[in-house]
Amino acid sequence: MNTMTLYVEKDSPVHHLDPLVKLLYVVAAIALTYILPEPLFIAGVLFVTLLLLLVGKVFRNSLPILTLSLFLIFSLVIVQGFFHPDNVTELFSLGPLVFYEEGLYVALILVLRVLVMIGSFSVLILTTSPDEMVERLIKKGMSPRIGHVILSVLQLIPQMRATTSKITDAQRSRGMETEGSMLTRIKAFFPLMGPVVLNSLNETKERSIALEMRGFGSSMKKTFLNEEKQYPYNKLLGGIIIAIVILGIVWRVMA
Amino acid sequence: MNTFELKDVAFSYSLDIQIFDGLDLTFDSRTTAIVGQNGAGKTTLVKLMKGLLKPSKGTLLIDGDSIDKQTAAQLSRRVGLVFQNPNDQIFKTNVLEEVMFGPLNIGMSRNEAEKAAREALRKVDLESKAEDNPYDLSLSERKLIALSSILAMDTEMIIFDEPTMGQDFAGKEKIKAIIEELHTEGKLVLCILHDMDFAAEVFERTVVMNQGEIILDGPTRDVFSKKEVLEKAYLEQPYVTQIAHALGYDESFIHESELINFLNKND
Amino acid sequence: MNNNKKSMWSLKLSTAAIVLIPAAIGINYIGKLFASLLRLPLWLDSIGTVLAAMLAGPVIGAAAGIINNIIYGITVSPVSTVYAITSGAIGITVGIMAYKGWIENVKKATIVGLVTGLVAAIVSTPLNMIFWGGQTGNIWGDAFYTFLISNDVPQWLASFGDSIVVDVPDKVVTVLISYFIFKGLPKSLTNIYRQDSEIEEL
Amino acid sequence: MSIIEVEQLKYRYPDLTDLVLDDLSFSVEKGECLGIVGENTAGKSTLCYALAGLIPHFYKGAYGGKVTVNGLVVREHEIADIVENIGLVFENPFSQMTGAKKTVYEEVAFGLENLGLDRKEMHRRIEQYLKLLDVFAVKDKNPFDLSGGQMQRVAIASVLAMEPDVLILDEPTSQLDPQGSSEVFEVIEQLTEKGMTIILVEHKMEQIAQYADRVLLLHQGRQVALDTPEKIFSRVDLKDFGVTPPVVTNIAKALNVRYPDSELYPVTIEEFKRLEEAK
Repeated sequence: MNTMTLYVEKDSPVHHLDPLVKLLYVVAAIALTYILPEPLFIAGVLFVTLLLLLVGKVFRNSLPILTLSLFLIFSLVIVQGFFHPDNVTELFSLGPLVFYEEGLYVALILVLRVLVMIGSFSVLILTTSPDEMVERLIKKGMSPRIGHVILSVLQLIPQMRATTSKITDAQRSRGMETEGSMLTRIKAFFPLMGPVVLNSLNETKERSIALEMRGFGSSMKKTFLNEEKQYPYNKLLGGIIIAIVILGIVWRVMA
Repeated sequence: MNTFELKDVAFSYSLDIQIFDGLDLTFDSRTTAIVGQNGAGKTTLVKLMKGLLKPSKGTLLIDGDSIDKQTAAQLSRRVGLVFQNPNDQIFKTNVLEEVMFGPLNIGMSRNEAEKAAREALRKVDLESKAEDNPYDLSLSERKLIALSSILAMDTEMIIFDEPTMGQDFAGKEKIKAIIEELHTEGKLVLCILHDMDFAAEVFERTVVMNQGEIILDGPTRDVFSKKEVLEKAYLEQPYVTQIAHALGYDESFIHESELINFLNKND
Repeated sequence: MNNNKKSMWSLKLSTAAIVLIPAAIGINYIGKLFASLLRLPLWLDSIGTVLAAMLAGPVIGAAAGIINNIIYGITVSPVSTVYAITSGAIGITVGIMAYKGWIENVKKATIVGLVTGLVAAIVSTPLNMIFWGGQTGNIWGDAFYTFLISNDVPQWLASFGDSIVVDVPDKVVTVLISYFIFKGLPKSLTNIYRQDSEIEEL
Repeated sequence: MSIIEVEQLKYRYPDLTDLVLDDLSFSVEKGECLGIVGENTAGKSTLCYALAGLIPHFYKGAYGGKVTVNGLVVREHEIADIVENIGLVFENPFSQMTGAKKTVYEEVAFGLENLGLDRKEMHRRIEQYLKLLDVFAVKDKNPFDLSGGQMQRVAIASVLAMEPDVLILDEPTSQLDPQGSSEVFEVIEQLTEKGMTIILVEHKMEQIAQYADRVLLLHQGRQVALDTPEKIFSRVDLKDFGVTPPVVTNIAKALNVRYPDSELYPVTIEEFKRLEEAK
């Protein structure tokens, strides 16, 4: 079944890392791009991130994620290059519009940051199954109820998406048009959305009854079916990441 | 409408699984039940008839005229389809408005639509709940609301998908009465059913489907006498028929009264 | 709403309220899906968050908003994780205003929509400044940003303008749609999310 | 002592004006199968909720009287404490899946994790009940990929794995196709044979006649009668309560096939045959 995750099941060293270490890497990588806002340095972080994607055998899978942000990247270069307040040094001009070096520099940093953000997130989400991630977070103290919420969303959305075609069919059978003028299309929104909302709220009632009857409201300490996975080099890797961040801060303060 | 014909119809959802391949079937003024296991293709069949799906091959004809070019919305004036799950369509906050949605869509004035809606609600005996919120009613009542929302559109043909599921005795009696009334009004009635007893009791003709093919088609009595074929399609005979068998009679009974009369005579 | 409610900030959440969160996120998702299928010019991707806030208060509203963006981040686009804070703020705003009686009629609901849009813009602006130099990546918003910047408006103000253009119309329509749906919900459904009711003796 | 004792139970949903349960008093013995019948508004599901503690803990409203399950007064204990005494399965299999588990095996584990069982015991119970419900073969499948009948059996397994003493089945087959229904009824038959205490709400009177030791007839929240299936289905006023007897009982009435020296008619084909032949 489609459970709506980007996780790619493969056997790689990155896959075997502790989800929390990968999460720490995401935070550290993004933080570093702010601690040392130099294009060359950020490019270095990006290089490491790309390396991780390659080692994790998921580089190809990260490209579709990147394309979603292409417009943002494009827009950053255009807007900053032409209009950044600090712009002085002209690079080239398009008719009345002038493209500046300062703006390009700002855009370069921004774009590299976006790439690091998307890249490091991709490392995390492409190589970690949501179940593993949530189970790990719960063991580190996250509320099991929140964990339940996250996991159930991943299953419920595909289920809800499946009902949308039934709803569309039912309303079209009653003569509703989904094509035509803007007004026609706006008018179609309620008949389509109404059943989705009512259905899912009604279902929350039934599902909460079912959960209650399975002891979901119990204040007893929960146990887990799956044994805790052991992660090698956990502390070491976590330590290295933190050390690099501290080193970055020290460098920044000293320089 | 006198006939609804499917000629040499083929359809598949994906390349590897063919649902229909050269299906020929004609519906006429006889009330017709379609029975068969899940996955037999019953719902796909009625979606094709409603224009919600388009066949990859073959034609559909109403009174001999092809309807291949018509959309579901256009067909909604002529063919009504009551879906199995009322929750997939109900979106208004009051029952009357919900039932008026279809009639308004096909161009009735508000007055006409309200009249049609109230009349349809009267038929399902829920006129008193016209101002209620549909979600304050039970699922079985909502099913009847969905049914009346199609009745109100006054189509020449009406198709029901599992109308009796979840209904108690009173609900089934209402549906039976509606089907008989539609029939006397000269409308085409077609009904997908899991409930063999209801099929046996109410319908003149029964079609048995199995894996996209029609394995039995004829007067209801004849169809339900074919125990072996039914078993192949994982279907049971109606209770009356089973009781008759258990008592050692091979004749085919589909109504309680028939069996009672027969046993009385035999005594 | 009624005043006999216990604090709207109660953290002891009923099972029904917890189960409301995934439903809300699903509704967000489907709203966005239908809006794009019908080619409507708005996102309409926070109807669920707004409804959850109206039904179960600011805590559930905020949780639905935040988790929504985290889920969107791990399933579609990492960039949207950044706006988890904005979505959370939307849930809190609607939750508080609903509790204070601001979803009684269309007029008031419109104001809730305006305030929500404003809050969303206020929260988003620093995020946009930090992460994308003040832009949003939305074509209309960024065009407006460019217009303001080239007229020597300070960057942060231009960025705020960018967010306003993006957020306010969408949130007004979203809150109004949610309001109409909320008003139509039967009591048998709305009362299970309340944390307050007592058992009456018979 | 009886396993379930209901004393003068009254209940009204919040914001509604009419009593949904009006002065019910009855008890259920260990190992018994109690059928509950009545029309759609009779209060059958509400009664199930009250037995399982969902009323008054999940649904608040107005409550009176007392329900005791296994010596536990339902009102005084939280639902989480009651679930090891009484389990509930209802009509929609889909909404009974937690939605957070990716395999049938883990789905059954959900309740056991909440009970805080140790891993060994969990595995034991999961395997036992998946096998009992004949869904062991699909243990690695996603619950949402199952057929309705399989999904409902997983729901039953999930509840049974918590090893309650009483199982409530509220119209467990009304949303299933004939094959799915018969799968579920095969399981119910097995459970009754094993001596499980079962409360069964059902519209198919043939099934009630087959499995129930006693039948509770409800009408508009009130208890009309509690008696053997033969006594209930032989009543002349049954139709007034929106209930029709099994087809075979109708035929028996028409043909006057009765138990000797009584006003009672048979409710199963086997009994009908026996009496008919004896005549």
